[in-house]
Amino acid sequence: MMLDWWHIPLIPLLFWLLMMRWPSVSNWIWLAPLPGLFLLWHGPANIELPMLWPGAALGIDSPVNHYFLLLSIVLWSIASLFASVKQRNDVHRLRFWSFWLWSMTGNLLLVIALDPASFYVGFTLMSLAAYGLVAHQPGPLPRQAGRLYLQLAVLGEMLIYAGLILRVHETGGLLSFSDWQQPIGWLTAVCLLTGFGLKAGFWPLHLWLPLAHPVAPTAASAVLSGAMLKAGILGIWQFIPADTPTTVALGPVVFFIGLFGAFYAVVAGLLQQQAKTVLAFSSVSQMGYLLMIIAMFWMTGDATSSLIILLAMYGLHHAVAKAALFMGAGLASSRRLSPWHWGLMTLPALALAGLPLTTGASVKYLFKDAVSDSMFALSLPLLSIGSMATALLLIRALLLMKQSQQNISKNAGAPEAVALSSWLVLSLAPIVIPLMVDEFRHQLTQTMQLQALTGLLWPIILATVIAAIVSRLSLKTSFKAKLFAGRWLSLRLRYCLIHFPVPEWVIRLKLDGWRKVERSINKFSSVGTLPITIGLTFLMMLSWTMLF
Amino acid sequence: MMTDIQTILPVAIVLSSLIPGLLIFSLKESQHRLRITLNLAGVFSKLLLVGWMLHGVSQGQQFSFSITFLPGADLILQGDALSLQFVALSSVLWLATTIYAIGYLEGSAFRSRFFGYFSLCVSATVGLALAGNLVTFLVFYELLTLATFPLVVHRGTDAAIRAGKVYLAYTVSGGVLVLMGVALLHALAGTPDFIPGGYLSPVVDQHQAGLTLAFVLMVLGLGVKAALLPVHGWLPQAMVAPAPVSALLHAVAVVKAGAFGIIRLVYDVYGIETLSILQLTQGLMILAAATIIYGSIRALQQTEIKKRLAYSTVSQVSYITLGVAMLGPIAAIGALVHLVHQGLMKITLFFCAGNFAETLNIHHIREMNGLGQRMPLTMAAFTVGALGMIGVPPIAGFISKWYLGLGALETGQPWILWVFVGSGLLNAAYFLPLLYRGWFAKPAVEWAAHPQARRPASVWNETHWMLLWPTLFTALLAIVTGILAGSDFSPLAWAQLIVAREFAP
Amino acid sequence: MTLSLQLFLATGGILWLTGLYGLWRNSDPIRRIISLNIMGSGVFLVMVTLARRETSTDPVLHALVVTGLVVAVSATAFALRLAVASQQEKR
Amino acid sequence: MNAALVSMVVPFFAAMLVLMWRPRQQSWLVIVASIVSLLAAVMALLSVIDSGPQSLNLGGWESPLAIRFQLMPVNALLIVTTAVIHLIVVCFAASSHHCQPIKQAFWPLALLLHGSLVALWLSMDLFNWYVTLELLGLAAVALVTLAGQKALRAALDYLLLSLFASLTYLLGVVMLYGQYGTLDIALLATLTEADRVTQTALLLISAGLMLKAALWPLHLWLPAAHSSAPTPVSALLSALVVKAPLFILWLLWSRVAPSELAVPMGFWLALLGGGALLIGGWSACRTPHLKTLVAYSTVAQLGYGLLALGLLLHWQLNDLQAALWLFVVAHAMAKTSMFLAAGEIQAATGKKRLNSLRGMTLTMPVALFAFAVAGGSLIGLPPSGGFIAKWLLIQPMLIEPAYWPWALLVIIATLLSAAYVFRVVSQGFRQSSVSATASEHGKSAQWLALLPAILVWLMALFSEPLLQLMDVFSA
Repeated sequence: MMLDWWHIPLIPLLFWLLMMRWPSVSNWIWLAPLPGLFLLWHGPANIELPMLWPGAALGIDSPVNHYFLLLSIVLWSIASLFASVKQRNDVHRLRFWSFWLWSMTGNLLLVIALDPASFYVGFTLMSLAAYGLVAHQPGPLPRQAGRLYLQLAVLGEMLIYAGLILRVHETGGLLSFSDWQQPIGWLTAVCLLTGFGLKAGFWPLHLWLPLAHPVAPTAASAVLSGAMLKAGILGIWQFIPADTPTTVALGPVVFFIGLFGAFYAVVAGLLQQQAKTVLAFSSVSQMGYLLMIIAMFWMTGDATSSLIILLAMYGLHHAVAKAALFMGAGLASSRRLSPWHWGLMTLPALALAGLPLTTGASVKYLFKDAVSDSMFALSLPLLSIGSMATALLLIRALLLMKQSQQNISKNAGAPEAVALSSWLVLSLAPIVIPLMVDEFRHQLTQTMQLQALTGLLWPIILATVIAAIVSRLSLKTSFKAKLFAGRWLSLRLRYCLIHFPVPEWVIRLKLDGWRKVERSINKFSSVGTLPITIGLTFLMMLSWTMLF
Repeated sequence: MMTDIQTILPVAIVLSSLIPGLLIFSLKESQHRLRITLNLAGVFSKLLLVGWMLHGVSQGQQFSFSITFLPGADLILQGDALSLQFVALSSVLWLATTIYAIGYLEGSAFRSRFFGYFSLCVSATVGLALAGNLVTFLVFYELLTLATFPLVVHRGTDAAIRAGKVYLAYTVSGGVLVLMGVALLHALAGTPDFIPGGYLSPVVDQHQAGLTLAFVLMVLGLGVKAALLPVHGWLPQAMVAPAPVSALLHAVAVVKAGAFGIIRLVYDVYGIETLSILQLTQGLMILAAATIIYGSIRALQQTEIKKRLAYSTVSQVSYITLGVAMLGPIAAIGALVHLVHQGLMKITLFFCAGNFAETLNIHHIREMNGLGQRMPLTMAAFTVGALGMIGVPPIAGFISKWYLGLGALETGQPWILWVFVGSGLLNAAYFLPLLYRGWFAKPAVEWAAHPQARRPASVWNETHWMLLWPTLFTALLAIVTGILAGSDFSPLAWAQLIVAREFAP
Repeated sequence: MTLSLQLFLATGGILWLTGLYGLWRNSDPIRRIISLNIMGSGVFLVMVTLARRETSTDPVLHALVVTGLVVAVSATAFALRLAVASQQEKR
Repeated sequence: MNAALVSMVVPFFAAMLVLMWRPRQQSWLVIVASIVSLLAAVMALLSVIDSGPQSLNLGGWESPLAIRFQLMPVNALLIVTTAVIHLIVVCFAASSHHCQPIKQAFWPLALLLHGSLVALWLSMDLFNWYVTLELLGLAAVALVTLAGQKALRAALDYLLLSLFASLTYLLGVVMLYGQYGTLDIALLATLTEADRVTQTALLLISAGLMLKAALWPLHLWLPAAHSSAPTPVSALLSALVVKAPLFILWLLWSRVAPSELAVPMGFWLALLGGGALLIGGWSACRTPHLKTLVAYSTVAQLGYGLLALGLLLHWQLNDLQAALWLFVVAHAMAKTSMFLAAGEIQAATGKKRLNSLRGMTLTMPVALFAFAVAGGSLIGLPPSGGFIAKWLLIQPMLIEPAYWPWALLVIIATLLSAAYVFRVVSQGFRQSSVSATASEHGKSAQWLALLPAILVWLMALFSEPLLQLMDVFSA
């Protein structure tokens, strides 16, 4: 049997069906995304599926979706393995795995989609099913987080729907990403950017992210942050064409949104008390960088540009590092970790901060190149400060994780082997990947030069120093409530919708007053039938004689 | 030989439900085996005949039957692509509903009466779909009112009778308006057969006022059944009817009759050309758009499952009207395909609501907590229906929304796109909480502790199989028609065929 | 038409109107029946008068009057019987 | 023509026979006589279709003096309708055990009624109509009194008003005779002029006829009389007797009256018809009693007839007479069915009130169904006879924008009739507190009640020949 593109989304569904019959299949779900690796390797031709919705076509046509597919497969597979341990004793594990698999299906489908409709199908499936992951755990916090997530996801869906329809109309009904290079309208672009942005979670569309990540099961946080946020970025990249009047004009605005978001999220994150929330804010910050890349790409629009590679690399880098951190945070909050575990934990964190020899260093280097080539060269110093900020934020996260160890009972034991090994794989990935992927390898040699090394290292060192000083002062803040304005907004929205005043038209005949009159008329006419009738006859004749 | 069949087939399709219906009336309550046999015989023979006709029409054959009736207006039954879209929908859903109803009403009183009227109702619907001119349409339109009334008041409680009266007040008034409209059109232009492109363009200059009035009358009259804004009030009230009736009313028979009438009126009586001269559709569009939003908001405020579904119908059926009023081919595809898709999704939802009510006596939304554990399959079907209504791909509703949205842009009415967006948001707002309750919320009582609701041994026994299977069947259809929309046998393909014929130059 | 004939006609009309008034004002069944008979007499008087209009008496009208009388008598008889019965019921 | 005469004479003869001979199997004799009369009527209708209108001068006298009978498509149709309804009512009376106590007196009176109706349809002569109207009135009142003590008051009112109406009519006839010297319709039609005397005479005649036909606002006697009468009698009265004056009114105004008088009069008649539709319908919606409701519905439905007649005169549109007579025939059928069903239900429950209908779909399904089906025709739901008539009525209204207000009247009237019909039907679907079961008793009577209702819906299938019949006439 030859594997083909259309098998990729079907295999998780098959697993789902099997699991419904034999629940123990859930231990093997980590296998479900793996056939995709074979396809990546093998690279069969893209296919069209006219039987399906309008324009359906699947395949891979650029490095971006190539690497995004890779990262999705890796993350989903490892996270599944991790979750298969963590959810083993969950009462609702069937529900969890169902949503998990649906989400996975959607994610894989959207990455290999070559047409907007298929992308939208996958995207929606993923977004909505992910709700089941966010709101999986019982209690009011997951419920609230889930509600906000869902409200924004649906809003995003609808904006994407509008943008999609507008775009299809603009392109004269063409239904393939490769045909979508015509100019885009302002409205379309804004719809799509906002719609996907709500999923990608960059500032200011990140509202749901810091709420959702802490309450979701660890594995879910990992895929949410690692794979699903990237889907939003991929959407923006696929749907909005570069180098058109609109995008060139939008570029600077978007760039500065990304830039501001990258810093804002750090500040907000530093004020948090929970490791996973801090990590979530770190994701928000990182999404800002991805947005900057896209903005730069919009303004050049060069199909062979290194920005495409950068985007792919940055996605891959952030995905594995952040997933590793989330899993680590999950482990830290439930099991006792030994020092070498902590050592392993710092690796992805440092990678995110741009440690040499890791993916982080490579992408940072690439990024600096790209910025210095563009009109934003002035903001170059900011990037190093950004690196420092990231480092600071991750140190905070690690400290909070460490803190959470105190609440764990002595007999909690060491992490389970399977969970640990899956985490291990991801944690080491930032070092391993540069050796395996050509684009990284190329950068690796450059980053090892002295100037580059110091440029990469000083932010990390400075951050450590600052952290050491500040950790003496305890940061108790009342910012928390304000930062979670999202929760308040979502509740308010719900209230407004339910109490929206809408009139209901009901016609009611009020006959009570009339009834009395009616009764007397009836009585009068039944008693006086004869006189009335005769009188009327006479009157009628008389009046007719007059009238004619 | 072939010509004979082409004459008889339309009549046979109507009779295949009418005759069993009449026979069922004469049965005693105790003869339930015979009754079921008759019912199923009717269902399957209808499906067979419809399949035959579908094949014939796709080959370009003409099916027509007529007898003289009024001066200048014969009774005509004919099968064209548009009528078959509706006929096929009603026949397939009749199958599901019949089985469902047999399970639902098992052991209750008045079953002969119920199934008799049920079959009559389907006959009227099919007749209405096959009607070849306005007068024939009117005949079946009124018969439909008559046949559905006993179903609405079936339970005979005070609430049911009240609802029945409200239903009648609306539908009979609507019927009178339609009658007046038809009579007015007859007076102005006679009553020829429906033809693509309409037949009124020759008289449009002479009778501007008359044609305008007739259009307003007809739309208001048809709007009653299609639950357009000022005249939608009967629909939420009619919820007291048994679940299969609500399902049939909302998905196939009544509301669709109204929507189908509007489609016929716009495409085959007035024609796009005439309507754009008269400039009548702008008002209809605004009305439909207002209904979509209004229905959604009202749905949000309901606390009973069936009421919420009812208002959702108010909103969703207007998608069809809106698509028709846009007067563009792509929008028309959207409208026609939504006729089917909304039917599949809404019938699923009503079946589910019926299952909840029948199995666990759950009527209120707040009682739905944790239903997913006790009735996972029904809840899954409910989820499919609800998501489809929101327009979530790849369920059928998305396909309709896709074409409707594109149609709105194509006809230069971009504001309508925002109506769909708003409606989608509201749909989500009123459906998703139900899904949350079903799948995530903690049940008020542990199902295991509930005497009547104890979880059965197998998932497949969560409720009576006759209630479960039709639900799953329609839910599956809703998914399949969405996923395989591009295939040759999908409602979408058929809608494209109709539009190709209607909009042919 | 001579003056006396017109007088007769007028008398017939007045009788008819008198009967009408009686029927309108009286509530006793017997009185109502009598009023009806007065009305009838008025009509018959008009008929008989009209028959005298031409030089030769019009036999048709006479025939009609006779028929009318028969009808009137039988109707009156029936009415009286009914009136009595309904009076009995009241008691 | 001879067939029509047979149809008239047979009931008279049978009435005599029943009175004199008092055979044991009276009901069979009556039924056989009715069947014979019906067959003769059908033959008469066929002969009219074949060879056109026919007339007969009784006793061989020549035109001005003769009593002339004429057979036209319209009255042939009415004769057939009369015979059909009479046959059904008679069969109902024979099979319903509730009619047992009244049968002795019912048979001869019903036959008399039948005979005099046919005579009236056939007559073309003002005085002959007077005589037949009197006969009809007396027979009708006598039939009402069969209900016993409770109906006497209503019967007396009916009788006195009927006599008063006859005298008013007679005065008008005499004035016409005084003016033109003839009583024959065809001759009068050639002579009449629009002078004061003619006008007064016509108004007197119309007033009398309207009273007898219970046309609004002179309808007050009807609900009391029709609802208190025994069931088969109510059916006969509502279905047939009130139509007779309408027939005369139509011939008088459309043939005899000069158009200067007819056009304005038509407007007033149409207005009165509208009043009947609205107020009769309203009263039917409000009354708490079943049979009274049906009686008020007659008042309302006669409004359609009057409306059609009025507009026919006002617009001088001969097409409308098809509407008029189809209304009459459809209403006759439907009303028979309604009264028989209502009467049977009332007799079974022993209560007059509407709410005694609870649970009737289980206990007396056929009767309720008959009521509903007949009601459908009254409302004008397609494809029933009532619908066709209404369709023909509204067609001319819709052609001219100036006529559209009349259509509004029809809309309201339709809604009112739907309201009162479904008021009854929905009661039947109400759950009964008493757990009753279907009674086999009186099944045949219920089916007989359904028969005319089905006939009126079948009329729609034969609308083409019916309309042709009307066209033949107007040509």
